[in-house]
This record gives sequence, C-alpha cells and structure tokens, in this order.
Amino acid sequence: MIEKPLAAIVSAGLSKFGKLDGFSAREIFTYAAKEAFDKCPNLDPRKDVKGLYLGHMTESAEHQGHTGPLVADWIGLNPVPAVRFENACASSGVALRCGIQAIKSGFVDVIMVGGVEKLTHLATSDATEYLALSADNFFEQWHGFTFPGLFALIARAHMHEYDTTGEQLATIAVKNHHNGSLNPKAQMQKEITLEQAMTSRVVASPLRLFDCSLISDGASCVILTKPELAKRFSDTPIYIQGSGQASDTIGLYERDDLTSLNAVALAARDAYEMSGMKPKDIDVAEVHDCFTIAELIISEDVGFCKKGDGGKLVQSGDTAIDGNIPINTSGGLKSKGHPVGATGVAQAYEIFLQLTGQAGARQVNDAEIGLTLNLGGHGSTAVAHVYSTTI
Amino acid sequence: MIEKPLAAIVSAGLSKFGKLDGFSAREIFTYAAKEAFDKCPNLDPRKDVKGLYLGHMTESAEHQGHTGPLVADWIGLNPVPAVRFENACASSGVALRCGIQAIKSGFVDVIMVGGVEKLTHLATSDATEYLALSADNFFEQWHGFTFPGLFALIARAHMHEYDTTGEQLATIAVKNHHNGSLNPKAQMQKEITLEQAMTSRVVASPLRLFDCSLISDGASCVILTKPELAKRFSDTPIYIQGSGQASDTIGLYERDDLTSLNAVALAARDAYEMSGMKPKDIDVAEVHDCFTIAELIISEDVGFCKKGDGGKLVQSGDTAIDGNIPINTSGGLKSKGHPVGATGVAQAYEIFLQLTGQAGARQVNDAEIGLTLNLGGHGSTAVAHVYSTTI
Amino acid sequence: MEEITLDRDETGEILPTIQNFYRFCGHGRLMALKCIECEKLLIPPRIICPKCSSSRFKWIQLSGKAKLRTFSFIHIAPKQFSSQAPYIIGIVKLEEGLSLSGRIIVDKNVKLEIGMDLIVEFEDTVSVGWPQWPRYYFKLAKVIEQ
Amino acid sequence: MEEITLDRDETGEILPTIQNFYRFCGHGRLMALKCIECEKLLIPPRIICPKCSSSRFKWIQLSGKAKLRTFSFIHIAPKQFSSQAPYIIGIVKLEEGLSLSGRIIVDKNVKLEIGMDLIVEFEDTVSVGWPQWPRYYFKLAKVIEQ
Ligand SMILES: [Zn+2]
Ligand SMILES: [Zn+2]
Repeated sequence: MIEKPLAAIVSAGLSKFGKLDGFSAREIFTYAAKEAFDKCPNLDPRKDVKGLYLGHMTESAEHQGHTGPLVADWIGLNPVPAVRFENACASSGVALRCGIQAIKSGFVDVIMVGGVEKLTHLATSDATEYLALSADNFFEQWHGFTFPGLFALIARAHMHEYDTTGEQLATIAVKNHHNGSLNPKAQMQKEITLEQAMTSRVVASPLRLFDCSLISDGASCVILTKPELAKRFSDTPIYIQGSGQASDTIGLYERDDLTSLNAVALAARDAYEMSGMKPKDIDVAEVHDCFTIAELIISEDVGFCKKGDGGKLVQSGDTAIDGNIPINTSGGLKSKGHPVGATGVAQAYEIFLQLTGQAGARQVNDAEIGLTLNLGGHGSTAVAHVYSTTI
Repeated sequence: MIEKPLAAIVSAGLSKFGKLDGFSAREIFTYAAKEAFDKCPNLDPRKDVKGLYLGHMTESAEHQGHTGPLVADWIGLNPVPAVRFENACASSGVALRCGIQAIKSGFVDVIMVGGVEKLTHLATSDATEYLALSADNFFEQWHGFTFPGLFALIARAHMHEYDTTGEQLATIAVKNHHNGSLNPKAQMQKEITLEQAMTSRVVASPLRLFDCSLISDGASCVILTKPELAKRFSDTPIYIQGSGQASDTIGLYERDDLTSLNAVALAARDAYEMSGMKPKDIDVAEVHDCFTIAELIISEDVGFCKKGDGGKLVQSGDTAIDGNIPINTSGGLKSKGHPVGATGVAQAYEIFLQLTGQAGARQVNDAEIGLTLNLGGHGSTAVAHVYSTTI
Repeated sequence: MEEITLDRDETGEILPTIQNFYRFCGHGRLMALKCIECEKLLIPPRIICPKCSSSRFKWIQLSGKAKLRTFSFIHIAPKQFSSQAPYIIGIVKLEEGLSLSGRIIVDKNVKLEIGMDLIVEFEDTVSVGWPQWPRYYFKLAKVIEQ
Repeated sequence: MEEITLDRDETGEILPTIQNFYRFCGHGRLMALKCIECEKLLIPPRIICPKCSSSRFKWIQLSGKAKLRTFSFIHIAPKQFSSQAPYIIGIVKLEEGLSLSGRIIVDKNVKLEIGMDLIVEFEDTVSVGWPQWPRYYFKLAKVIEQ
C-alpha cells in the first residue's frame, strides 16, 4: 500500500501550441518553464529543482536526441539529473509517472516534469513517417500503416460492433473545437460545424481530417514536490492521488478485441484503485483524443459509460464543459494541438488550471477531482493519473 | 536520508555482443531476458515482474520507437508498464536509476531493467550520424562534429594540459582487449599489441581506430527487487548502495575545462556519498570507455588517481584485473562492444558476475564492492552506481 | 522442396526470427511457429513462447486463407508510400485462428466488407538487405478462384 | 546598415533565438546576447539568462577574433559531410571570453597549434529552410591580415 497523496503539483507552464516558426524545441520548452517559474515566486529554480524528466518523442524531427540534459541546460537547471522518456505520444505521461516515483522514492524533493515537440517545420509526409515510428516497423510501418490508418482500423471495428457513426465522431470534434475556442493557448481557436467535420476530406477511411488531431509545436511542464512541502511553494497545490500505467501489444493485429484499448482499462483501473476514486467521482477529465475515435473508446474504457455507448455519451452533452463529466475542456489534442511529447503533461496542466480555478472561460464549476488519460501509439501504452484539490 | 540498500539485483542477462546478423533489437533483447529468467528459477516472470525500464538510444537505426512496450511484448511481459529511456549512451544507466526509484517508491516489488541496440546493419556513415544525434545539432552536428571528433577535442586538451600521450591511451586499449579475450560474450576476443594500437588509422586526430569502441548489437538486463525480497529469488543477490546522476552542457564548447567531465565527478560524488563508500573501497569498476580518453579521464574524475594522472594509472598496471583497482574487466566498450542503449546495464551485469564470483577467467579476487560509471554523449549525462555483496 | 536460404542455429535448426518469416514470404510461403511444448501458434515468430516460455518450435505452413476483420483506405501516406496512395490496409483473421496485418489489394470496383474471404499473395520483389523484406498481402479469395 | 530579416516579438524586439543568431551569420555578423540585468554575454542565445533568469537582452556584435582551444582532424564523417573529410573541427575562445565550436579552415601546410590566433568568416550559402542555416567558421588571423 502506497501512502497518499503521491505528490503535489505546485506550478505548471505551457507554451503556446501551434506552428511556432523560428523556435526550436529547447526554446519552446523555455517558455513553458518560464511560466511555471514565474507563477511560483517561492521557488528558486536553480536551488530547489533537482531534476528534469522530459517527454520527447522523435529525435528525427530536429535531428536531436539526448534532449533531457539539452533542455535542462537551456532552462538553467544544469547540472541536475535530466532524463528523456520516449513512449510515443505518452512520453510525458510516462515522465510524470516516473517523476512521481522519483519524489516518492526520496531521491528528490522537487522535480520538473515536462514534454516538448517541434514538428511543424516538417513536410506532412515526413511528420506522418516519424509519428509512425511508434508502430511496429516490421508488421505495420513496413506495410504502409500510418497512425490515422491504425485508428481508422479501430474506428471501423467499433462502428461494425456497436453501430457507432461518423456523426458521433464528428460530434466529438465539434465539442473539442468549441472548448479550444475558449483556450488562448490552443492552436485552433475556432468553432467548427458538424457538417464541416463530416464533409472534410478523408485521411484514412472512415476517419476524416476533422477526426484527426493537429501537427503542433509546443511544450508543457509541472513542478512536482512532496506533499508535505507543497504549501512552501503554493497556497493552492493540487495532489496526485493515483497513477496507473499499462502496455498492450505493439502490433494492433495481435489484439483479440479491436474495439477496446486494454491498456487504457488497466491503467485507469490502477489509478482509480490507488486513489480510492471511481469514474463517477471525476469532475473533469483530459483524455487522449489524437483521433475522435480514441476519445470515444477511452470514455468507455475509463468507465464514463458502458462499453459501446461512447458515441451516445458525447451526443447527450454529458462531456461538454457544463455536462456531468466534461472531457477535454482544453480543446484536447484535436483543437488545442498535439505536440506529441508535450501532450501528457499538457493534460496535467489543464487539470491544474481547472482544479485551481484558473481555467477562465472554460472553467468547470466546483472541479475538485480530475483524471488524465494519455495514450502512446495505438494504445500500446496508456498512463492514467487522478488529481484532487485536497490532501 | 534514503534508507539503504536501495535495491537488490537477483539475476542478470546479457546477449552475445557483436554483429548479430538476422536478429532485430527485440529478438536480441529476448536472449538477454532469457538468461536472466533461466538463472532465477524462483522467479515467475509473468507473475512477479511488474515493469520493464529499457534503455534504447536511436529510433533511426531500426526505424522503430516506442520500444518499451514492444520489447515487453516480445519477452512475454505485456501488459506491465514499460518505458523507453533515451540519454544517449547512458540510456540504460538512467533506466537503472529510475528502476531503483520505482522499487524504492513502493510502486513495484520486482522490475526488469535493461537496454538494447541494433546498429551493425548500418553503413558506418549512418551509424556515425545516428550516434551524433546526441550532440547539439545546431552548434555541433551542423558543423560536422562527430562523437570521435568530440572526444578527440577532449583528448587533445588533456594531452596539452597534462602531457598525456598516445601511448598511454593505447595502453588502455591493450588492457581492455586483453580483458575482452577472457570474456566469451565479447565482440572482440583477441589481444592487441601496443604497436597495433598506436599505428592504427586515424579516425579523428589524435584518436585512432583502436582508441574507439566498437559498433555493436547487443542487449543487457538485470532483475531488480526490494532488498527484503532478494533472498526469495537468489541466495547471492547483490545490493545497490548508491546512485548518482548529473548533467553537463549539451555543447562541449560551453565548458570552461575540457580536461575533466564535471557530470562524472558529480555523479560519482553522489553515489559515493549515498553508499558511504570512497574510491579506495572499490574492488572492481566498469567505466565508460567509449574512447580510451574517456576511461582515462573518468578514472581521474571518480577519484582513482589525482587529476592528470590517468595515463600513469593505466601504465602502472593498477587497473589490470590483478591490479589495485581493476577497470573494465569485461573488456569494456572497447573490446566487449558498445550497443549503446545496452551499455549501462551491461556494466551492472559485469559487476553482478564479479561480485557473485561468476566472472570465470577474468574474476577479480575477493571482489565485494563495485562501481559503474555510464556516460551519455560527451559527458552531458553521467550515471554512477555503487554495489556490494552484503546488505 | 525448393532451397531457401534461412538463418539457422548451431544445431541446424531454423531460427524463430522475423527475418526467417520474411524469407519464407520471399518464397511464397506464409509460415507460423508452433510451440513444441504447448502447441501455441505464433505469427510473428518469437524467441520465447509467450504462453509457456519454451524456446522449442517448429515452422508450419499456413493455408493463407483469411477473413477481413477491419480495413482502411489510406489517403495520406508516409513519403515512402505516397505515390501508392490511396491504398488499403487491413487486419485479417487467418484460418488457423491467428491475426495478421497487411495490405489488401482489390480492384477499384470491389466494395470491401468485414468478414470477406481473402487469400495471401506475395510481392514479387527481391530483398534489398536487412530489414527490407519481401511483403505478403491479401486479395479476394473468389477472384483467385476464377 | 543593411536590412536583415529577423524574427521579432510583438513589441518589435529581436527575439533571442538560435535562428536569429544564424540569420546574423548569413549577413556576416557574429552576434552574442548581452543580458540587460547582469551583463552576462551569451552565445548561443537563450530565452532566459542562465545567471540571473532575466529575459531582457540586447544583441551585440563580436569582433570575431579568437584563439584556438582544441582541434581535431575528422577522417570518418557522417554521410552528409563524408565528401569533405578529412576536415578540421575545433573549439575557440572568442576575444570577449565566450567559447564557440566550429570548423577550422586552413591551408594543408599549416601546422595547427593550441593558442593560435583565428578570425571568424562566414559561408557563402543561402539558407534552405529551418534549421538549415548559413555557417560561420574560423581561419588563421594572420593569413587574413596579409
Ligand atoms: Zn509454448
Ligand atoms: Zn542575466
């Protein structure tokens, strides 16, 4: 039995998401770090912060690996231990979990956890190729499988099994674009109509352009500390109460059930168990909508509705900002943007804002318990965290 | 104050190192895992092992990222949490440190930590390019700097400052090839002469071919557990008593002193402090001889001799298997081979063999305390661990 | 039986590797591993049986008959495949119970449906070195029977 | 002063970015950032001063005079540079106290030595898009003075 809370978040930062021309990954991360430092005047970064755990997916985009110490250097944290984590789009979700372990183990009292990606300078075909690196080379990449393609295979299976419709998927896109229109840091700050979404061009059938998240530059970070030190740095820390991670086969073809993401179900189960929370306790959730079908299936697999009802859930309005279980108030990957390595901690950033009442026009009333669900690849990794306002 | 020991190693595995034609990284890792499982009959991998922390440097070599869950899947550990760590050549050293944190935090009781790399199918120019990804793209790679080149810059500075000679560097190569000739898993199992080393062709002056480690395929792993569970799995576990990690600038040009690796000194200091050991307590050490100059400088910076005396140290014979402080009994990266992601944990594997008396023809007498020092890039990361036979 | 160059261990056994799987493909054969201990079928091959941890296998040839589990038309492709787009990818269930991913190659006028009968074929390409292997793909079974 | 296209923030300030550093190089100018708060010089540029955490900088032009700290002849190069090998890389100490890495370009008959006087020059290439930037390099100061 692990003593709770696991850790506290005392500050957080997020760069603008989008096409950040002229800035490299290390520079983009600096803007996220600067926000986190500026918001936390009691923290002396060079004295207090004893590590950097950084999610960063692809060395190919900037021809640059070893980004842990690189970024630590650029934000003035050298010579603290700095680590790069790569679990595809769950890179910083995994970094967050390992950051919690670093705190909980007694190795460090304060650590920065974040993520960064620089992608928009690439041609679409190159970005598609580099993102596909997280799929099995020998049995998926090698046969021309792409990430939209893999989620399209899942979508078609779900449609076949549960009569899920393209309109239900498009409804998720419309909701998330509405939320993104309320987020000044979102890449796309404009609403879309159901018709626009349903008539956009096909990327990988049955998925259309508006079913897909964006290609983005961006960075995110949080400052983690031991719960007993939290009030030294913040009057309104939030607490991490549960953490779950699970893996699934690297090849989609090896899964008996294509309509469910087993790693999501397992990661959520463990995060709930550790936190003592249940799906109905969650006030606000950020889940991995790399594609609309991913949000739909995750909303089922984390227990917000019964299996197969994800489409009905969004159509009911329950996942809107003023619904019973608001999902992706930030705009999600779909509208806020998806700088892959930054995404996991960007979810934590939104929950930090929501739970501390700083979410502005998209604030959920009385949000006290939050959930993040970060996916890597087509569900070969899933990481879930549960957050609360009280210890 | 962290309670010690930090963790116990109850089993370990190493694939053959070398040019492993026809095997991919995931398959090579399976051979390492199989050795670790086979050596530990009381362990039920699928029941007991609750995570895989994997060092893996370059997605470019096999066009494959997301290798944490991939490898977990291939060795039958799916769906446990699986994470890929990338800190250049220190990738699995960092994975080991984070694995210790996973144990110490109470998140897991038993975890596999390892590393893997597949490189020998590449053209030398491609391998050189992918390894250089861990140097600063914008101020080093972009100007044609290579890893041999960066260590050559360090070597020339050390020669200039301390009258270190090419013969002293070559003596390290001769020693490590001798040790490798006694290691059945080494890539090069043959002795070389001083003359051979000193007349081999120049790769990056003043470094010659025999100053450079090899391009290798290979994998390594250890099974880590809580100290109090160690005897359930092994009669002769070894214990990790200290762990240190530090970073340095990503750009070599930003360092005031080119003759010392500051991250090495800091990582070793922290590992010594945590363990309560001093350099003179170490019976056997595996240190990162990616280039002969690296072993020479590390032997100074971890305190085996005074600054500038690294050349004299190897010439005195003290670092030979029967010397006062045997270094790289395995043959080191120089002769055993350097599958970069696997190297950090391969060092731990050798210490495990030495401390449990299983090192065969290269066994150090009465080895009870061991040190590993794993370097990432040109010292932008360093990770040190101290091991002991007794709790 | 034709001569196929395969990687073997020191005792002459055919290694249970991905490269050998694709070498068989290069000779028109879709092969799976069968665990000698527990009889589990494996495709792709593995060094250790995920069910019983044995490392003793034999290679067996599959019928190549399959049913379509799911599919997608890829319109935006990585550079390497851009010139082929749109193309179809899918996951099939082989007669022996295993699933496999691959290209689905059909005439433009064919309306694909989940459950359709397919059969394996092989690309007529020469391997250009590790890991550039000859590919299998799936086509409609009934067209083949014509 | 010639017109240089630079990235600027919303107030018109030249951003302290690596791209701007190289854009200056493209116009024959080796520039450093100077922290307005603590006067620390920075090259490469950074968004935050590593000494005092300020984000207020001005760009200043360096003399380009330097001394050689260390060097190496590269014989085995990445593919991109293979045709140029052997070539020389080095780290120099600039007159203003900062160090920088780069190519050292000298005649074949010159014997390089640590401490030699160098001066910066710039490649005559056009940037082909981010992050393919025009390079600086160093040559012997005395040759230039001839
Ligand atoms: Zn079996
Ligand atoms: Zn300053």
